[in-house]
Amino acid sequence: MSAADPSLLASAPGPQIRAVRDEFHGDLLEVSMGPHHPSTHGVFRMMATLDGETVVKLKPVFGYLHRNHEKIGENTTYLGSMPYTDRLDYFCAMTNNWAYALAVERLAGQAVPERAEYLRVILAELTRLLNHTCLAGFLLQDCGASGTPLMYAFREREKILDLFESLSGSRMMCNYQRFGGCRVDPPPGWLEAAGRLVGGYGGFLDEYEALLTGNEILMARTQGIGRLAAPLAISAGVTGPMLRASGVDYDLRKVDGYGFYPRFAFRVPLGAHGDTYDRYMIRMLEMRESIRILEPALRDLPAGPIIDPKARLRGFRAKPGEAYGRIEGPKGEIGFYLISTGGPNPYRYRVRPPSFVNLTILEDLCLGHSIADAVVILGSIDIVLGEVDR
Amino acid sequence: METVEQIRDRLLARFPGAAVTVVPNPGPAAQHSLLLGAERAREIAEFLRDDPVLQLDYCSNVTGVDWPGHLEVVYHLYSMARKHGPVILRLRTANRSDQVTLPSLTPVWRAAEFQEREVFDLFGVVFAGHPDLRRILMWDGFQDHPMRKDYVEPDDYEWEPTAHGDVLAKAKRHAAAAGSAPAAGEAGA
Amino acid sequence: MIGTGLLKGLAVTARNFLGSFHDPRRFVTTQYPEERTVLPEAYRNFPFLVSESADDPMGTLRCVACQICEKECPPQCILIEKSADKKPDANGKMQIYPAVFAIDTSVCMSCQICVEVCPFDAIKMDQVFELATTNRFGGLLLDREALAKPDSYFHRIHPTEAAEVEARLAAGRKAAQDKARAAAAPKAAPAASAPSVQPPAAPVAEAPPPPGTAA
Amino acid sequence: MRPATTYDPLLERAPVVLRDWLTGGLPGPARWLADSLITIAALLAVFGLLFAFLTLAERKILGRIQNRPGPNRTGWGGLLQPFADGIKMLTKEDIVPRAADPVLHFLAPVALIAFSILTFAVIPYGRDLVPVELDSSLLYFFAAGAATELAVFMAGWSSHNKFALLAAMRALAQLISYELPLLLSVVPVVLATGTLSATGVVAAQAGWKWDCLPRWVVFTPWGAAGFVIFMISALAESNRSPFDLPEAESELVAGHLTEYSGFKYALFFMAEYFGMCALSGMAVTLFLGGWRAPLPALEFIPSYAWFALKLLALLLGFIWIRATLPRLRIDQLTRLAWKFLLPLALVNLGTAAFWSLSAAWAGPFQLVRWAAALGLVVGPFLLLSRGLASGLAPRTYRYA
Repeated sequence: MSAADPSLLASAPGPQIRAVRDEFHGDLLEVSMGPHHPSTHGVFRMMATLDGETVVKLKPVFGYLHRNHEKIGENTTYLGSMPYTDRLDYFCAMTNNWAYALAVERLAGQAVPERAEYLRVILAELTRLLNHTCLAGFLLQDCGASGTPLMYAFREREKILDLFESLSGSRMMCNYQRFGGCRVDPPPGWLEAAGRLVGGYGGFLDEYEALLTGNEILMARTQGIGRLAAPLAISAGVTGPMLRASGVDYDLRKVDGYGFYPRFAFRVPLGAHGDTYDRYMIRMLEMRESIRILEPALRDLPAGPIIDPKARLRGFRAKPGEAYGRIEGPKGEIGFYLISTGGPNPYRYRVRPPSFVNLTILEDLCLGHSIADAVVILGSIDIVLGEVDR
Repeated sequence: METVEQIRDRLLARFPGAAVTVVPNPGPAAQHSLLLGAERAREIAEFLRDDPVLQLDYCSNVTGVDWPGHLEVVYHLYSMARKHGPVILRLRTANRSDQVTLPSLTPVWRAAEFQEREVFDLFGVVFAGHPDLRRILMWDGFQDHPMRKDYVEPDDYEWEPTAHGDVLAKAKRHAAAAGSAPAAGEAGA
Repeated sequence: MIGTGLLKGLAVTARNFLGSFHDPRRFVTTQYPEERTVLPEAYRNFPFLVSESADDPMGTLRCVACQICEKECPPQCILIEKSADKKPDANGKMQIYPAVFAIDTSVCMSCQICVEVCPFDAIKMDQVFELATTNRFGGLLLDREALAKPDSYFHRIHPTEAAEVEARLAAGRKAAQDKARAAAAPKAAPAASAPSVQPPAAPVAEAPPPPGTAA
Repeated sequence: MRPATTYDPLLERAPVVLRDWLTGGLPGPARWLADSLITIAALLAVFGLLFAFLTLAERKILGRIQNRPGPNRTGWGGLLQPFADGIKMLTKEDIVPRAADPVLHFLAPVALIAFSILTFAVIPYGRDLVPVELDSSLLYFFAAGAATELAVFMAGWSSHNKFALLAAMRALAQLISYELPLLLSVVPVVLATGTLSATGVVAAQAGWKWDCLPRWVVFTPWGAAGFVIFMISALAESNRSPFDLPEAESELVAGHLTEYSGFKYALFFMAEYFGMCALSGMAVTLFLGGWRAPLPALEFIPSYAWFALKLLALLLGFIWIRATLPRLRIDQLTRLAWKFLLPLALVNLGTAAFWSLSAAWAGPFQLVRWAAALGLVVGPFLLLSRGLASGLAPRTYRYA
C-alpha cells in the first residue's frame, strides 16, 4: 500500500467486499495477467493477488517495450528525434510531434506563423477524436462486447488516418511538425475532405452513443467501478480526461492557452463521480467539444507561410539553456524537458508521458474490485505501452 | 504568480538555515529554477504544496540529469488550484559514485512515485523515504544505469550484417575474438 | 424501463447489418489483392535514388555523395563511399559519384528526412510497399543498382513535387548556362581589346539555392 | 386427429416413407435397430452440418454487422470455411499440459458432447418425426442438459491452470443459478397443456383462433413472459454472450478452454453450438408451436421446414445479441438470476394458473381476463427491475 494517507484510499474498495475478506482468510491466488494477455493494451503485466475473484494486491510491471527513447534522443540531432516522437504514443503521432516542436521552439525562442498554429490545432483535435473513439471501442472490448463497437471506432479512425496520410505521407508515423511550423502545406482538396469528415462526425457520435451510453450492461459494469477521488487524482499527478472525470477543472488548452486555443469557444466537461463510466462519458463529451473547435478552425484557416522563414532545418543548434513544453494530449499532459549546452544534440531529452504517470493509482482503483473490473479499470485509464515504457 | 526570487526570499525567511539559491536559465524560455539543499528539501516541498499563496499541489515532471560532477533531479511543480506556471526545484547529489542519495518527495506528491523509480533505475539516484524503490523499466537483474553519460553498452547483440558502421566494426571484433568460429548467418554486403 | 438501452443497441447493430448490403458507408472493406486503394500522392515508403535517364541509371545518378543524408539519417541506415574519379553531371560539371550507396531497409523507417536535407534532390521517397523478401540478411540491404530509378518514374508517382523540383533544376541549369556564356563572352572580348580587370568570377553555386521548404 | 392436408402429402411424409422403404425387408427387432441407426445418422448429419454452417453464419453476420464481409476466401462466399476449420482443428497438435490430470482432461470434451447430443433425442422435428417418443420427454431433456455443467467443471479443474480454475468456478455458479429460471419458465407450459411430453405440448398448440391467430403459447401473456425468461436462461445455459463468462476472453484468456487445443477445442465449440440448437429447439416446441404452420393457408409447407425456420430465427437472434451486448460480471449475473428471473418465473406460474382457470369467462370478461394477466406479468417486472438497476442511469455533466 502506498504511503499516501489512507483516508484518500477510503473511496476505493467497496464496503461489502472488504468485509468478506476479513472473515475467512483462504489462501490467496497469485495471478499474473500479462505481458502476453488479450486485454492489457500491449506488453503490460499486472501481478494480481486474488482472494477468490477480489483483487487484494495489484502490482503493475512494465518495461517490456523499453527502448531507451531518451538516450536515443540525446545521441541524435534535434531534427533526428522528431520521427522517433511518432513512436511514443503511436496512437497520437501528431500531438507527440507538436509537444516536441513546442518544447524546442520554447528552448530556442522560435516564432511560429499563424497558419502553422491553426494547422497544429486542427491536427491535434483530429487526433483527439480518433483517440477517444478508439478508447470507447477498447473499453467495450474489455467489457466483453465482441468487437462491434471497436470496428465502428476503427471505421471512423481510418477516415482520419487517410487525411493524415494524404497530408504527411504516413497514416500513423506522420513526422509532420518542424521547429517553427509544419513540413508541407495541405494538398488541394484536403481541407474540404477534413470539413466533410468533421461535418459527419456528429452523426456518427449520436449512433455510437445510442449503441453504448444507454446500455444497461455497460452502466452496470462501469458505474461505481474504480472511483478516483479528486485529491488523490491531483496528488498522483493524473492528467487528462481521467482527472476531469474526477471533477478537477484542469485542461492545458485553457490553462496554458498555447496554440491559439483561446480563440476557440469550447467547454471543458467535468465528471461528478470519477468512476469508469464518467471517464468514458467525459471522453465522449470532449469529442463533441473538439468538433466545436474543428469547424471554425477549418473555416477560417489563414493563408500565409506554414513555416517560419528563419527556421533552420539542418544543423539546428539551440543556445545553452533549458525548457519544459507541454500540451494537452488525448491521454493527458505530454511534456518534453530539454536541456541544451549549445551542441547539435540536446544534453538532456526527457519525455513526460501521461499514461506512465496515470498508472500510479491503478492499484488504488482496483483494490476490492473483482478481476473483471480490474481489466475494465485498466481500459478506462487508456494507456499505450510505447509511451509508458519509452 | 511570484517570481523565483520572491519565492526564494520567502523560503529563506521561513527556513533560516536552508540552502536555497536561484539557478538562472540563460535560454529564451527563462524558466529559472530553485536549487535546494538536500537536508530540508522535504520540509520546503511540503511548505510549497500547502502554502496558500503558491498551492503547488501538482508535481508534473521529475527528471534525472547526469552532470559531469554530480547527479541532479529536477521537479516541475504546477498548481491545479490556482492554475499557475512551473516552479522548478533542483536537488543535487554530492558526487556521481558513492554519495547518490536524495530525499524522496513521493510522500509530498504521489505523482513522483513512478518517476523517481525511473530516475533510480536509469540514473542510480537513491531516494530515501520512497515507499517502493525498485527498478521500473529495466529488469531487476540489470546491473548498470543506462542513462548515465559514461554507460557502456554490453556488446552481446546477436550478429546482424547491416550497413551500420559501428555494428559492422563490432561484428569484426566478434569474428576476430571468436577465432575460427564461423560468424552466424552469411557475410553481409 | 430496464431493457430500452439494450434494445436501442440492437437497433443500431441491425441498421448496420442491413446498411452493409446497400450503403457503401457501412461496408468499408476493400478486397486487397483484387481491389487496390488509390495511394495519396504524398504517400512515402522507402527512398530511391533519382537518375536522369532510364537507359544508363548508374551513369546519370544525381547523387554527388555529399553524405549529408548519411549524417542526418536518425537510425543511421545509409552507407555511402565516394568514388575516386569524377563524372560529368546534368549541367556538364565534373562531380564525384557514390561508388557504394546502400540503404538497410530493415532499419530505415521511411521518415523522409534524407529527402528533406538533400540539397541536390537526388533521393526521393518511393511508393512501393510490397517488399517481402526471402533473405533477411542480404535481401533487405538494397545497394545502388536496386535503389536507382529514373526521373520519369519520380514524375509519375509524385507529380506536383516533381514539377517543383523540375522548375528549380531548370532555373539552376539556365543560371549555369548563362554564367558559362558570360564566362565565354569576355574571353572573346579581350581578344579584341586590352584585357579589362577580370571580375571575380562568382564561385559556381556549388549547391542550388538552399532546398525549398516544399521538399 | 390429423387435419386433412391439402395437396402433396408426399412431401409431408417423405422422411418417414424413405425410412420405411430402406428398412422394409428386415424382421422385427433388426428393423427397429436399423430405424434407430438411420435416425441417429440423420440427426448427426443434420446437426453436424447445422453446427458447421452456424459457425460460418455467425462469422458472416458478425462481419456484416461490423461493416466487413466476413470470411469469403474459402469457396464461393466462404462456404468451405467450416470444412477448412474442421481440417485445421484435426491437424493441429493436441497439447496436454504435463500438470493436467490426463483422464479428466480427456473425458471433459467427450462428456460435454455426449450430454449435448442426448438432448436431441426428444425434440419433435415434424409431424410424427420424433426420434424417441417419451411421455415425460421434457423431464429427460432438462436432466440431460443439466449434466453439461459437470463436464465444464471437469475441463476447468483438470487443466491445472489458474485461469481455467477461475472459469470453472464461474461456470458452476452461472449454470446452476440459471437452471432454476429455465425450468420454472417451462412449468407453466406443462400446467397449461397438462402433459410432460413434447409431442403432447405441440399437439395442444394446434388450431387457429378466428382462422388467423395460431393458438401458440407465446401469444398468451404468461406465454410471452415465459418465452423471454426461457430465452434469457438459454443464453446463460449455453454460455453465450452477454453471459459468456466462463470463456471470457478479456479476463480469463480462454477460461476453461485455455489448455485445450486441436480437435478437443473443436469439440467444446461443437458442444456449445449443439446446446444452443437443443435449447432453441425446445423453445420452439414449447412456446412457438413446434412444427405447426402459423396460418392455415401455409399448411402445404412440410412441418419439418416450419420447425427449421423457427429454429434458424432463434439462432440468428442469439448471434445478433452476441454481436451487440457486453458481458455481465459474475455477481451481477447471479443477482439477475436469483433476484429477477426467478421471482418473475414464479409469478408467471401464478399468471398461468389464473389464465387457465379464467378460460371459461364470457365475452366482456375476456378483456378483464387479459388486463389482469398483463398486469400480473408487467407489474412485478417493473417492480423488480427498479431494484435491479438501482442507481444505474445515464448522467448529465456540468461544464467548467
